Amino acid sequence: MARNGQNGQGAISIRNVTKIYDPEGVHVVAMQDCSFEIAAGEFAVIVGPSGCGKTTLLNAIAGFDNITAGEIYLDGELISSPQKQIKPNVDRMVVFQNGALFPWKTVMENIIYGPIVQGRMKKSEAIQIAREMLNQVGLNEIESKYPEELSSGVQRRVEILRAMINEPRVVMLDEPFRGLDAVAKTVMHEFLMNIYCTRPRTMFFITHDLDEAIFLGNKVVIMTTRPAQVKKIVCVNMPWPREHHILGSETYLGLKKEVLEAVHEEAKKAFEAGEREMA
Amino acid sequence: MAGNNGSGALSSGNFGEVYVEGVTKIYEKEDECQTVLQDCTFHVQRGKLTVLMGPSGCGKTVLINLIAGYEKPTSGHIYIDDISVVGPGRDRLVVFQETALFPWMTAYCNVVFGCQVRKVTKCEIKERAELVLKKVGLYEFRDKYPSQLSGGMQRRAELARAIINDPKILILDEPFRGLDAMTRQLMQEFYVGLFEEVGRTNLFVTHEIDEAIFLADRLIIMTFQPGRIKAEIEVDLPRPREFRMLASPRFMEIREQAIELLYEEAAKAFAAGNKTAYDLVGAVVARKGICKKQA
Amino acid sequence: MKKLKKVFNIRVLRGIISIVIFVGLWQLVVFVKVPYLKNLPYPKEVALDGISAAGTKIYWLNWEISLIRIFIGFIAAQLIGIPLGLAMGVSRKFKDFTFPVFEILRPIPPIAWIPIAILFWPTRELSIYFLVFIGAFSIIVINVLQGVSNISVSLKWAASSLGARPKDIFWRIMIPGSLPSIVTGMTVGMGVTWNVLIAAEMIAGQNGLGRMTWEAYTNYNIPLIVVGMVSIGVAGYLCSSLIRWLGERAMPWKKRF
Amino acid sequence: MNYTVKEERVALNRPKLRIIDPPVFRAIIGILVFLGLWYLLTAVLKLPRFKLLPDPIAVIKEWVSFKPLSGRSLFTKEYYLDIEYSVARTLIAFLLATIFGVLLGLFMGWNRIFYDFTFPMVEILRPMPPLSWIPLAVLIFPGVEIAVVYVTFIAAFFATVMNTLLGVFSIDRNYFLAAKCLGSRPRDIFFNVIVPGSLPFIFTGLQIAMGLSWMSLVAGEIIAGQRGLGYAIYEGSSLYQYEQVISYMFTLGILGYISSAGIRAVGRRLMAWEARRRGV
Repeated sequence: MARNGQNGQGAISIRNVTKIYDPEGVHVVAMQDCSFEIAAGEFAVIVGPSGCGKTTLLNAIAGFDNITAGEIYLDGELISSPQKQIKPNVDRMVVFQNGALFPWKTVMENIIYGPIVQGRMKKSEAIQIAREMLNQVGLNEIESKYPEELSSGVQRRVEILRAMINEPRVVMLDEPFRGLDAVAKTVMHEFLMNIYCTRPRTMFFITHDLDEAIFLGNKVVIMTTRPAQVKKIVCVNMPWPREHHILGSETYLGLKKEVLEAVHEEAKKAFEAGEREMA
Repeated sequence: MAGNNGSGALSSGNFGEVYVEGVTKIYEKEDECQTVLQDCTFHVQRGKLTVLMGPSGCGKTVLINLIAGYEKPTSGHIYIDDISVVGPGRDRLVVFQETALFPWMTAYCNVVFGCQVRKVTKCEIKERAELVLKKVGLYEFRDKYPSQLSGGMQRRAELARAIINDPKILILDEPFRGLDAMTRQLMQEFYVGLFEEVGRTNLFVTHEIDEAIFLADRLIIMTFQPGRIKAEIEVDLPRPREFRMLASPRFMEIREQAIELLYEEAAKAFAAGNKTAYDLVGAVVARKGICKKQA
Repeated sequence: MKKLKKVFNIRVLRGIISIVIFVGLWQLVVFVKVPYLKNLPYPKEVALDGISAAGTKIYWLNWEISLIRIFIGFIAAQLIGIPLGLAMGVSRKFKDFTFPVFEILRPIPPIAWIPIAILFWPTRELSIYFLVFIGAFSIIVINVLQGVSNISVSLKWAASSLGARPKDIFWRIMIPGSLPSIVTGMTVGMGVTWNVLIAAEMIAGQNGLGRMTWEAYTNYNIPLIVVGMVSIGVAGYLCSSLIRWLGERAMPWKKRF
Repeated sequence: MNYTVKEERVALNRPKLRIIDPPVFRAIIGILVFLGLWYLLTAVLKLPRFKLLPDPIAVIKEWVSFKPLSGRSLFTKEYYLDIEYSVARTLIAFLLATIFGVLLGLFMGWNRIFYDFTFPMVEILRPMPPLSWIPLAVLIFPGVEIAVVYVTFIAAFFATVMNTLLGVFSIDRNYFLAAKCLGSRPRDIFFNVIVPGSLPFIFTGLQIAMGLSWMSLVAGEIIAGQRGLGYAIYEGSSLYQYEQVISYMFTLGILGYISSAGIRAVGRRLMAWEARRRGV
């Protein structure tokens, strides 16, 4: 059911990745021998206990940080290994956990920043495209506002647009909807689904919210607690675009039960390990 | 997660109930009046866990401050049992958003603060504090400062600080906000276990729909600007609650019902040109689609 | 071996190189006679003068005198400033009455008080204490005031619903809650205080580190001027470190693990 | 009950119409009490030591007199000449300190290696109080004018550098990562992230720097100056013109206040996003 992205690009292959943090001699194994595949244009959702190394994996793919062992490939090209690390670039776009819209730039300036520094578009051209995108999602009146004047839900949507305008091969979102309330969250899901259907890209989506994971994903990857490995991969075979009434369906509840059991077990382990560590 | 010894000593079993009757709260700011709460009436039943839910900024916290006695309603009355609320008191303890642990006191000192200022004898304090700290699983961490505790531990310390005083009513204002979803789930289970054991009157405020349904005996849904009571839902999930219920059909049914109510409000706010309406643009669209399907 | 590697990592090395470069530049600047800067003494001269000065009793006496002045003026400022700031923070009315007067006097640079201080106080020593006091006073008041008003209202509410009386709230919430800003105020105040003391000693003093530097100037003894400056720098640094150390001890909750 | 509750009630029951707001009223009372006390102590009670000080009325008389005893009042050319000298010195020193301090701070924050090399030097020179430079500055530089400006500069410089550096370090790491993701070169990051991101701290630093430069200026003028407000204060005191001394002290206070208000205003203009957040 995976929809193919632009030219079928954006397949990620994670092979035996290990990451060890070693600041001042404290040996922390964040990930050990972690492998899985994300097909081109697939919506992959990564869930797992906090501090399990999901963000570590994201950093490695994005090129912010290196890995201790293993390889990561993007469309067959090696992008990360202990020997080689391809720098962050526009083909892998990240939407950050706490939001990283530049507060000193207006919404419009934020969105057109990418194409302009890359020298890919003229300013007027970029503005026109950005306007179209804003219009399409019903946010046309906010282009001259500063991010901090907007509610966090709108900030998030602008940030996703800022990423999409660069036409990346992979979009990585690190718990983008954390802290939003139920209604705002459903709006965000609707928005993201709209974006994904009109501009299909490979999605790498980290979350803690299981409803969100199953509702949005083609593939839910459940990670174990530290050191992170793949515990289970659950495929969600429900047609796109999805609507909220599927939340009550038999298939959905079955999937949720499956994911819930697996995640809860890991969360408990992580919690107990954390408690032991503090003592 | 915590020891299960001596639950009887945790409480004298003297619990209260809250009546909120026609409460309105208006803030005046430089010739501008803002109605935060309008004619709120509801009842927090004795020995039940009542959850107050509404979108962020709907005046839930103000309502809590009124019940706790930190602020006065512009009109209307609040009664605890039969006594009108005039100021803060030890019969209603509040666990605050984020955390209101005193950062300069250790976990132990925080927990015993209330007893100390009331001049309870030293050995009684010690005995009770040990019991409560063990109960919440913080006995080994009693000499740590709040900044040295993890988020989950801070919340438990705060719970301990409240229950050691055996309040008639325990009020929790989004106590698990800011925790990540996994820890949050575990804290909810811990908290609900604590409630089921003692059966104290609890008023729990949250904007998280899953949290609300998972915990509640009774769910009160508030509207947005001005805050009003929109609906009350009886949550008939069996007790003791456990996490598997999150995937039960009944849970999803109540969830759908609650979201329906919230959407209705969102659409109204959007139609009224509300400030935060941008968040709701999609909500209305999404709703229309779903209604079509159901019809 | 590993430990040694940790201490002498690249960044420490750069720091050492940086200081070597600094001394080298200084040497070079004097050696090639850069305009103006050619009047500087060579680093070696300064070092030698410093060593010989450190052998004299009078040098250490100057240290003692300056330190005593700093401590008297500074402590007086804290003793008066902290309660004043607390009172302003706790009582809205008191703040309304006093703050405007304070705001009128605050922008006057402390050193501009010199003539008035000399006129008013019967001895030179007292007027120097007074100037040091002025230097630290307004900063501590402002910081305490800020500290008190930054205490989260939910802490006060939490305390009051746990049964605390106003007295308990003052002693157990307001005081520890404003401690971080008190320490900040003291650290900043200490910097200003040394500045003021040096000026006061140069203008009105008969001894002390500032005066020592000034006399070196009147005798055209440039190496000794630099020795004086370095001594003042070290003294100021020691005082600030002392306050930071005290602050850490007084606020164990700020330390993480 | 406790006072937090009472305060709340006071705020709520405030009647709407009032000629003077109570805080303003109290402020006026406070200032009047201060002046009254000053007058009482110096002119009426004539307490020992206090009687040496001029009373407020004498000060104001001297300040607005057409023929002042000291030759310096609101209506004399001398007064404005003094102001002009002091303001010019402060302004030059402050601008130089801003240019060099901000640039140095930004580069130190931008480039790790540059930081490692320069920071120790800054740390060696920084603890020396600016005023301790006076003798050296007077001897090294030709003419007192440069020496006074230099001392004023030093005071402002380190405060600016340190705050700028703090500002760069305060920028959330995510902004750098996001900028890299969007395809920025280091130069783009410098202009689009580092500069705007550290502006709030830079302006805090400039405010502090302004206060310090006025202080150093006065000391510099007293010790080494010819002309200027500080010099006039010292001269006034040696001629026993204490009324003039006090009027000059207040003049300095007013100038200090105006200059920091000016910096705040510029800051607000440059940081529109901050102001909008506060809802101004």
